[in-house]
Order: sequence, then C-alpha cells, then structure tokens
Amino acid sequence: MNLILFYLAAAISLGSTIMAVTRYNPSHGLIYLIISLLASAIIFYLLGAPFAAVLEIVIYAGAIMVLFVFVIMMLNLGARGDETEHRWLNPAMWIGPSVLCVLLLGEVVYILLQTQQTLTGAAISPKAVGLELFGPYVLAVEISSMLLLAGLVGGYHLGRRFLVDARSGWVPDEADQ
Amino acid sequence: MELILLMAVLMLGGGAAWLTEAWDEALPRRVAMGTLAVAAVLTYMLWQGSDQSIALGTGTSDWRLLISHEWIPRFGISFLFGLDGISLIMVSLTIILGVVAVVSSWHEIEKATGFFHFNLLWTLAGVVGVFTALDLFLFFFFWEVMLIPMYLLIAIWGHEARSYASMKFFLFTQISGLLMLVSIVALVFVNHEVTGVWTFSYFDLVETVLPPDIAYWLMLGFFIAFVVKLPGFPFHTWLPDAHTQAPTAASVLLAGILLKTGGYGLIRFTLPLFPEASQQIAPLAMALGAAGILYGAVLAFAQVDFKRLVAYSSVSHMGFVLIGVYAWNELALQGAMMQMIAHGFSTAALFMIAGALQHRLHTRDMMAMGGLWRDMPRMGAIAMFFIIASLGVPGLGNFVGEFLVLAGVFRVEITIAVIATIGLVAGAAYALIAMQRVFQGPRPDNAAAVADFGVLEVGVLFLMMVALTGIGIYPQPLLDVLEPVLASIYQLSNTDVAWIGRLP
Amino acid sequence: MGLTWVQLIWLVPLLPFLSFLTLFLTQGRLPRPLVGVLGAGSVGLAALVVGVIATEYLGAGNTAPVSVQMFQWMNVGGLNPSFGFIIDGLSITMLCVITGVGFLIHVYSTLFVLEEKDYSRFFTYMNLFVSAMIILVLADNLLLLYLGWEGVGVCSYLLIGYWYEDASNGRAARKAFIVTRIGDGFMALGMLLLFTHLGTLEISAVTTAAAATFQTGDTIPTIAALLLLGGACGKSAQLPLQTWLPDAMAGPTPVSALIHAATMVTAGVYLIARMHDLFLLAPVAQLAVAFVGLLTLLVAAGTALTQNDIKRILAYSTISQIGYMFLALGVGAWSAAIFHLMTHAFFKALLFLGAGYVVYSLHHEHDIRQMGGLARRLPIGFASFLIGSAALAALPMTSGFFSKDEILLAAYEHGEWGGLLWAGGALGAFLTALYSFRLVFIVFLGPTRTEPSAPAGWLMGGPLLVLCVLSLVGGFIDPPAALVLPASPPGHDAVMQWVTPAIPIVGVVLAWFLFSSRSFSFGDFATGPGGALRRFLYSHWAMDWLYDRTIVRPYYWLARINRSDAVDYVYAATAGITRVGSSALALTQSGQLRWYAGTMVGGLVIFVAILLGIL
Amino acid sequence: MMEAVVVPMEHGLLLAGFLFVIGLLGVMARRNVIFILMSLEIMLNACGLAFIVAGSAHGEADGQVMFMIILTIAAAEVVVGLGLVLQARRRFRTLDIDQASQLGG
Repeated sequence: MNLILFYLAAAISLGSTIMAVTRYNPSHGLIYLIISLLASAIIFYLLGAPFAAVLEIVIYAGAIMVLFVFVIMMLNLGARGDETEHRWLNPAMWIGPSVLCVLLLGEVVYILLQTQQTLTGAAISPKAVGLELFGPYVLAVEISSMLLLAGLVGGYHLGRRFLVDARSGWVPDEADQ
Repeated sequence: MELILLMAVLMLGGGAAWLTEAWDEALPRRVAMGTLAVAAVLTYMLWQGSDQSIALGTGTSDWRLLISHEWIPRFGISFLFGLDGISLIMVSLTIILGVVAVVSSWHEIEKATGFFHFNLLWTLAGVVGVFTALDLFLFFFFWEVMLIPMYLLIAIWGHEARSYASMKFFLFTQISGLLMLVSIVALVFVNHEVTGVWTFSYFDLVETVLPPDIAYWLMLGFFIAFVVKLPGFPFHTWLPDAHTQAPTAASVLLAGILLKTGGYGLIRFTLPLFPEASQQIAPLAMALGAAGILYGAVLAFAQVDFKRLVAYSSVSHMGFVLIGVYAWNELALQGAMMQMIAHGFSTAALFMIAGALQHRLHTRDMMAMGGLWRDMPRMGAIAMFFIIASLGVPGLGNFVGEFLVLAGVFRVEITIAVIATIGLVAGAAYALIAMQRVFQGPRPDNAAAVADFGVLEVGVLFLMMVALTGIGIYPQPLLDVLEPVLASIYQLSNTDVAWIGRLP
Repeated sequence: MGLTWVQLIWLVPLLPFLSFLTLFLTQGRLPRPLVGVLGAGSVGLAALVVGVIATEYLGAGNTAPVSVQMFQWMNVGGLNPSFGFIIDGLSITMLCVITGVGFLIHVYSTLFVLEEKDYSRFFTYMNLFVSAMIILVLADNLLLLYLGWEGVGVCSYLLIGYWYEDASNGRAARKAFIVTRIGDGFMALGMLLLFTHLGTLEISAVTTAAAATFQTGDTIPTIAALLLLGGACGKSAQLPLQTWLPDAMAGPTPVSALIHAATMVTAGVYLIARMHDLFLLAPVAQLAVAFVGLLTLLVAAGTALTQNDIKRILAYSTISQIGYMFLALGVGAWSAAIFHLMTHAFFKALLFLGAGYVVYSLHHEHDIRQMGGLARRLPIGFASFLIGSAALAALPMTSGFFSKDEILLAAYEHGEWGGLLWAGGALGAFLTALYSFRLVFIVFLGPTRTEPSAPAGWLMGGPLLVLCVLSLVGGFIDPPAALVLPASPPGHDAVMQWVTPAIPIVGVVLAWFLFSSRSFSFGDFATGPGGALRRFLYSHWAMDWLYDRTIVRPYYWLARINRSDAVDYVYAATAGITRVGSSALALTQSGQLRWYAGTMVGGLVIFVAILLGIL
Repeated sequence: MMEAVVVPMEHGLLLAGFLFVIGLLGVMARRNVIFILMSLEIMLNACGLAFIVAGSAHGEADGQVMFMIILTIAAAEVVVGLGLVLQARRRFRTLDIDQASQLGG
C-alpha cells in the first residue's frame, strides 16, 4: 500500500512539476508547483521524515508559495502577460536546454545504475532531528539564522518603492506605481 | 647614510608635495624644487666619500659606500645598497635631470600639481634605488617603484593618446621586468642548490657557478629586461609612443634617466653575473645595437612629430650604448657610460624644447612649425646647440661617448663600427631636418607671435649646455671616477687582449 | 730659445672664441658697431699674434716643430689625446692665411651684412668658425684635428643657412653638412684604424709609428690613407663628394669667400699634407689623390664654363683649383700644393669679395646674364676681378702662375703617369682661363644690363685692394711649409717650362673672341650646336641628379614607407590577437542569465562526463 | 511511530534527479523571472528530497537537518529574489530576464 502510495506521489510530483514549468500563466504554474510540493511532502512522510513533511507543507507550500502569490498579484500581469509568455516560449527555445538536461539526466541515471542497491526504511523521529540540529549542527543553525536576517533586510530594502540608482540617478516613474 | 637619506628625502618630499596641494596649487612645485635642492646637497656629500675595496667576481671593485641591513633574513633578502663610480654619476645625473624636469613642468602642469610632483619625486627615488641597490630583490623592488609613478605621469598628464601610450609602456617594461624577476629567482634557487644558502645579495650571486645552458637562459631574462628599457632595436616601439604622449617632465625623465637604467643594468648585472653567457650573446647584442642605430636614425628622419623624432633619435643613440657595452673593453664601456650621460643631457634638453613648443603652439607637428627662430631666437640658439650636440660634434659630450664606443668596437668588430659610423651620417640628416622644420624656413606672416624662453628655462638649459661642453672638453674627471668600476667589468671579458703593448 | 710668443699660441684660437662667446651670450643685444669691432677685431688681434709668432718662430731659424700642450683631453684605454698645438712651417702658413685673409673678410663683412637683422649672429658664427679652423690646423693629434674639422663643418652649415627664412638655404646647408659628414665618417674610420693599429692619434707619433710598423705599400696604411682621403674629399669638395659646394653659395658672400674658398675647403689639402708620411707609405693612395684631383679639376672646370650664377662659377672654380692642390699632393709636390693653397686663398677670396662687391651694388643680382659693362661703374670691382681672374687663370707673374706652374711641372715629372697628369692639368688650366675670363668679359664689358648703385664703402673696397696686392705679389712669398714637407722631385723639363705658361694665355685669347664680342648671346645656350653637351655640363655632369636618384630619394622612400615603424606591427599584431581573443571571449559574457545557466549546465555535463570517464 | 516505506534508494534519488532537471530546464528555457524563481524552488526542493532519501536510507537524521537548511536558504532566496523581481519590473518595465543583460561584455 505504502509502496503504491510512494510511486503514485512520485508520479504526481513529476507530472505537476512538468506542468508547473510549462504554464503560460504564473498563477497556474504556481498551483501546479504547490501540488508538486504537497506530493513531495507525502514522499517525505512515507520515507519516515514526518517533521520534514510538515515543514514542506507549512513553509514551502505555505509561506513561500504565498509570497509568490502576493508578488504575482502585485505585478498584475493579466491577459497581456499570457500573450508575452506565448511570444517568449517558442519551441525553439526549449531545444538547447532540453538537450543539456537530457545529457545531465543521462549521466545521473548512469551514476545511479552503477551504485549498489540500498534500501530506505529508517524512520527518524523529530526528536532525533532536533538533537542533531542543536548538537553538531548548531553552527549551521546560527548561520542559517543570519541568512534569514540578511534575507529579511534585503527583502525590506528591495521592497521599498523608490530605489534611487546612485549611479544613474534613476528614479522610478511615478505613473508606473 | 646620505644615500638612504637621499631616497627618504625624495619620497617624503613627494608626499609633502601631494599634501601641500590642498593649500595652494603652486606650492607643490616649490616643495619639489626644495626637495631636489636638499637632494642635490646630499648628492654632493656622496661625492665626498672615499673608496674601499670589495671583492667582486674575479677582481675587486671600489665602493664608496656600502649599506647592509637585514630585511627578510629567511630568504637572504637585505637592504643592501652600494655606491661606486657608476652609481654615483648616475645618481647625480638623476638629481640634475630631476631639477630639469621640475623646471620644464613649471608652467605646463596645471592639473593636480601635488600628485604630479609626488609621482615625479617617487620616480626619482625609484631610479636612485635602482642605481644603488645591490640586493637583487631590492633592485627589482625599485625597478617597479620607478615604473609605476612614471606610468601614472603618462597616463594622467599625457597628451591625446596617453592611455594607449602609458599602457604600452607599462606592458613592455612590466613583462620584461617579470622575465627578469624569473631570472632573479631562478638564480637564487640555483645558488641555493649549490651553496645551500638563500641569498639575493649581488656579491654572493656573482660568485655563483652556473651551468652554461642555464646561465644563458637566466642571462636572457636580465638581457631582455634591460634591452627593452634601453631600448634595443626590436623592443623599442614603446618608446616613441611613451615619449610622445608623456608630459614634458616625464619625457625628460624617461629619456634622461629611465633609459639609462637599462644600460646601467647591463653593465652592473648582466655582464658580471653571466660573463660567459654574455660573451655568447655579444655578437647578437651588437648586431641589435647597430640595427638600432640605423633603424632609429631612419625612422627619426621620417617623423613629423618633433617629440617622436627625438624619441627615435634616442633609439639610435642608445644603440651606441648597446654596442659599447657588448664590445666589452675599456674604451667601449667608458664610451657607453659617457654616451649615457651626454645623451641624458642632450635629449632631456630637446624634450624640454619640444615640450615648450607644444605648450606654446599646441602642436607637435613640425609641418605646422617653421621659422620660429624669428620669434624665439633664444630657444632657437639653444635648440641648435643641443641638436648639434646630439649629432655628435666633437667638443660636446655626445662625441666623447660615440667616439670611445667606436674606438672600442672597432677593435672587436669592424663591421659594427662601420655601421655605427653610417649611423652618424644618418644622425646628421634627422637632426638637421628637425632644426629646419621647426626653427628655420619661412614663418607664415599671419602666425601669432610666441613667447621666447624665460629666465628659468634659459638658466637650466644654459647649465646643461655648460655641462655638455664640459664633458666634451674635459671628460677626464668622469672617466677617472668610472675607471675602477669599469675595470672590474672589462677584466671579466677575455676579448680585452693586451693589444697596445703588442706594437712598438 | 726664447720662443715666448710661441708659447702663447693658445691665444690665437682663444681670441675669436672669446668673441664668439661674448656674442653668443649677449644674443644680439650689443650695438652693431661694437659687434663689428668685436667680430673683426678679435680675428685681427689673432692675426697680429700669428704675425708675431711667425716672425719669432721663423726668425729663430729653428725648423723643428714646437709643441705647446694645454691640457689632457681624455686618457682612457690608451686613447690619450690632449689639447696640444703644433707649430711648424705648415701650421704657420695655414695660420697666416686663415687669420690674415680671415681678418680682411671680417672687415669686409662688417659692411656687407650691416643691413641684416641678425648682424651679431653672423659674427658669432664667423668667429666660431675661425676659432675652429685655427684648432684644425694647430692640432697635434688627429682627434683634436677632428674637433676643428667637425667644428668648421658645423659653422659652414650655420653660415650657409644664415638666411634661414629661405628654405632652399636650409636645404643647401643640410646638403653641405651631410655630404661632408659622409667624408667625416671616412675620416673617423681612418682615425680608428690608425688608432687600433698604432695605439696613438698624435700626428707625429702616428707618422713615426707607421714608418716603423709598416712597409711601403702595406694594406693597412693604404686603407687608412684612402679613408683619410675620403674625409679630405668631403671637406674639400672633391670627386665624388663635391656636389655640396656649389649649393653652399646660398650663404652670404663673405662666407663663401672665407669658408668655401680660402680656408675650410682647403682643410682636406692640409690634412693630406699633414699626414704626408702616411701617404708616402701608401703609393696607391697617393696616386688616388692625384687622380681624384685631376678628375675633379676637369669636371669642375667643364661645369664652370657653362654656369650663369656668378658665385656658382666661382664655386666650381674653387673645386677645380682644389683639384690642382690634390693633384700636387698626389704627385708629391707637397709644398706646391700648400703654395697653391695660399695663393688660391688670396685670389679666390679676392674674386668672391669682388663678386660680393658687384652683387652688393646690383641689389643682390647673381645672374651674369643680367650684368655687363660694369668696368667703368665699379672700377674697384673690375680691378679685383681682373687681377683675381688673371691669378686664377695663372697668367704669368701673378701669384697663381707660380703655384700652378709648379704643380703642372711636378705632375709632368711624375713617373709613369706624368704625361697624362700633365695633359689633364694643362687642359684644366686652359679651361680655367676660358671660364674665368668669360666671367670678366661678360660682367664688366659689353652693354650694361642692370644699373648698379653707388659702389660700396671702403670697408669693402679696402680689403679688396689689399687682396689685389696679395694676388699679384703673393707668388713671391715663399711659404714656410716647405720646411716641413718633403721636397718636390727636382729637375724640370726645359720644354715644358715654356709650354705650360702659354696655355692659359691661349685660353684668355679664346675667351676674348668668344665672349667679348657684341654678337655673343646666351640665347642659344641649351638649343644651339652642342646644346646637349652644355646642358650636361651645366648640370654638373648630372651628378646631383645621380645622387638624388640613387641615394637621396631611396632614403626618403625608405623613411616614408616605414614612418609608422614596421617593428611595431609585430607588437600591434600581438595586441590585436589578444583583443580579438578578448572580444571572442567577451561574446560569452552576454549578460543573459539563461545563457550563464546554460553554460554552467554544459560545463557540469562535461565535468561529470569526465569524472565518470565517459569523455 | 509508523514504519517507513521500503523502496530502493535509487528510485528516490532518480525522482530527485528528474525534479532537479526539470527545474533546470525551467531556469534555462523560461524568460519570465517569476518562472525562473519557481524553477529554482523546484531545484532546491529536489535537493532536499535527495537528502531526505539518503537520510532515510542511511538511517541518519543529518538528511533532514540538511533539508531544513535548504529550506532556510530557499526562504531567504525567495524573499530577495521576489524583491528583485519587483524592482526589476519597475526599472525595466518587463519581467524578461534577457533584458537585464548589462553584465554583458
């Protein structure tokens, strides 16, 4: 049962991710992305990482995606945005990246084929994770906190309306606001 | 002690000049002049020293002054300065031409005078260091110190194509300098292999016994660095651009002393460090020198830009230094030194005149000049003097150099001497055509009157005229000062056969 | 001994030099009369000192050279020339000519260039020239001689280009300097050769060392002598380096008289006479001297016959007369050469100054086709030309007669080539008479073509008269140079003694018939019978054309095509390759994020592939 | 505590690889900045998945720790990235990443 669930979630994740990167409308893409993330959360749970699964839903699918939604709302793209997306996404543009990606994927598969089979199955409790996190990884936690602080400051700064370019003296057009 | 003080004064004076700019735009000039006055006094004190004998290679050499102080003992790097006849004369020339440079920029430089004089004085300090450093690491350090302010002088205060010219100058000297650095380090390593001691000291490295093929390659590193600086024939092309674009003071310093560091380096380092390898390359070096003499002369003749003409004439004249050094006997070495000194004066003066012309006429194009004697008889007469000096008329300094070189070369290789003599004829052609195009010929009637030289310029140039005449008529004091040092160099060569005693 | 004055020989070059210094440093701020007094007076004083020294030296009856050392010039590696002077018959002869004739010319100049703006500059150069010329003849070593040698060359350059505003004067001056410098180059090489093999440059030491080291006819002295001959050819305007002298007439006339007739151009003669011991060791070189002289005198005389510029005629005649001196040197008539040098200095200075006198009165008209009938109007000019031309043509009893006669007779006595040398010389003498009297007849007889202004003042006339006298009686002076130089071959052929003097008379008579008749016209110069020959002669045997095509133009061409320095192309190409590579690589920096991402992925693919060993 | 599903680790990693490559494809092929940011999120998530899979296979908590750090990075990145999108939109009036090519040489 769990096995079927795993492969099903994997299939959903793959499919919705592909949909997410190929949509013209960002909102649609975002929905597919959230689905993909939820599928990932299921996989996490199945793999015995319930804490990670919860975080995936709360932070990824929740907080981060909401941020995206807000920005898309602020940008107010509408139908015009879809047209430009149509223009931008001609098939020719997919060829080069696709070739590269297929090559890379081939290499990944090649590597995985070489390795010895290992089975998953160890469930790890949130407690164990917490002990690790504030034991050996405490420095990484501190650094992460600083990173978040930097992100906070950066987000606040970039989010301001008038960001004058010191070099060119550029001031955003009032009418554009 | 005076020597260290001399460099310190130049560097501090440079700093002071920079700082006083905020006070008053004209002040840095006076500060620089004052600094040079102090430096001149110190140089005079250097002349008072007496010689002491120090072993050098197979012979001994006399040093008036040796300063040794530990710096980075781990690698055997030390503050090792030495002053002997060559250094003394070159240092004196440096200080004198420093004064000339300051005077020549007196009215010319309006922009950032403080930083300008800072660079000027630091160049001088670097050159003094180059002429006296005996630790190879220290020598290289000063080699760079003299290069970078000069680069800035050209790049900031130069004329229309200054960035191209300064970059070319920088690349040529920097790349060749790096070759020398590689050679220095390799030489130190080889010495370490043999003796187990890390040392950059000239006195130790001179003793190093090198395998011939390695010696040849290491010698090439030094040789190319110095020949580029000199400049020798195929490496000369940075010079016309740099000279032409540089502000007058920088041209004066470039032609007057920076080129001489090349000749000095050949005599001081290349020959004693690698005597056999130098002997091997001597025919090539002399061929390059002879080619430079002719090539420089022909190109000088072709130029319409006055400064470019003088620059190519430098190529021609420094060819004499190259053949003189590699003829490697007493006459030729003395000649090369005299040629360097005299060329320092004559070319510096010509650049000063060129700079004055550009300042007045806003052009260097000789086709736009002509007949200037009418308006500027003083400048014309002075220019005539230096033109005549530079084409090697006896009685003036350049002739002594050229004739001694020829006399020395003639014994070694007659063909080279003949080519150099042809160069003298070609030299007359370009020197006189310059005089004709600038000062003689008709002057357009509607041409605006231009001011003649002022008292300051005439004073400095007159002193240079006196100096050149003095060298030409009575060079013996200089020759005497140089003799013991050069003796230690030409004793290294085995081309110097006892030829005089051979004849009754 | 008591040769007190001789010890003061340094005064002779010093006096004009001091005057030069004063004039140079004051840069024309002195009043004109003072400049004139200083310029001419210093040379006059020097002449006075020379006179005293000559009297004392010759009066002492001592023929040994006296050496006066000033100071050591330099002493390096066996090269130890000093500022030392040598006083003997030869240098005294030269000194007398230089200071004596020089003084007269200076006096003449004070009036001649009075109108010039740069009055002081003229005397500055003139005094420097005199000083250098004195050093040249007094030098006891070749290097000091070379100093004077180049010094006079520089002054010659400066004075030819005295009127600098005319570009053609500048061209003439440069030509003069560069052509003579070619000769100087030969001379420098000769000096180097002598120094390398003999270890000294002191003249007496060189001659003794050479005599001791070499056998007669050895290669080294021959080459050295030929190189010195090259130097002499340059300075003395002999074949093949003679083309500069006619152009040098662009200078003021007193300059032509002093430098390009009386003194500097004879420096080559002096050099060879001074080094006669070396030439005696090299018979081939000596013969070369004779033939150079012979060829030159014929070539130049032929050209002089066709010229129309009064000064150019005199210039070619100068070349031709110096050819005689070379001929004399070549046949071993050393003192005859110096004798002719002296008399030539008299009569050629006279002719030039006379020409200047005429030209001055004719408002600087140089073309003889515009002259005529001046005998009555400018009597002093006529007298000086008549006397000068007579001496030039070597009419009997003039000064030129004695010297030239001696040369021709000596040439006849010269071993195997005697006949040829004599015949050439005699033909030259005939031509000389023809062209010199062509000049006299055209300029002074016949119809008046340009109206002269009043004759110039006595400052110009006076020196002319003095020179007239010298040209007439100069032949009776016995120059003391003979004390130094080897004697000419003795014994003169009896027939020749009568034939030789007659030749110029024939020339004068022919000139009378050709040029004094009213029917003479210049019109059919180029077109008449023999026009091609006349044009050829007029162009100085096309030698200027030849040099222009073979040397000057190729040099200009070489300079022009390489003006931007071909060597730099190598570096420019290096820089260019770097720049092209740079822009090629810069293309990869498109600034497009997707491109960067793509290249990163591409790199990753390749990297992983290499890691896996696929690639 | 439930039992974790037992699958070959390679399958999980393969899934992570596929997801990563899809994200990569999105970054390279899309011109809209929003989509590029979304693709970046996909790639980060794929990495997190790989860590979880590996942690599960090895029975270690480190995998989840790494996932959390990646999560933090993703959060910070998105904040700054979206802030930049807003600014870029104001400045270039477009979301086309190709227009922001001033770094070009």
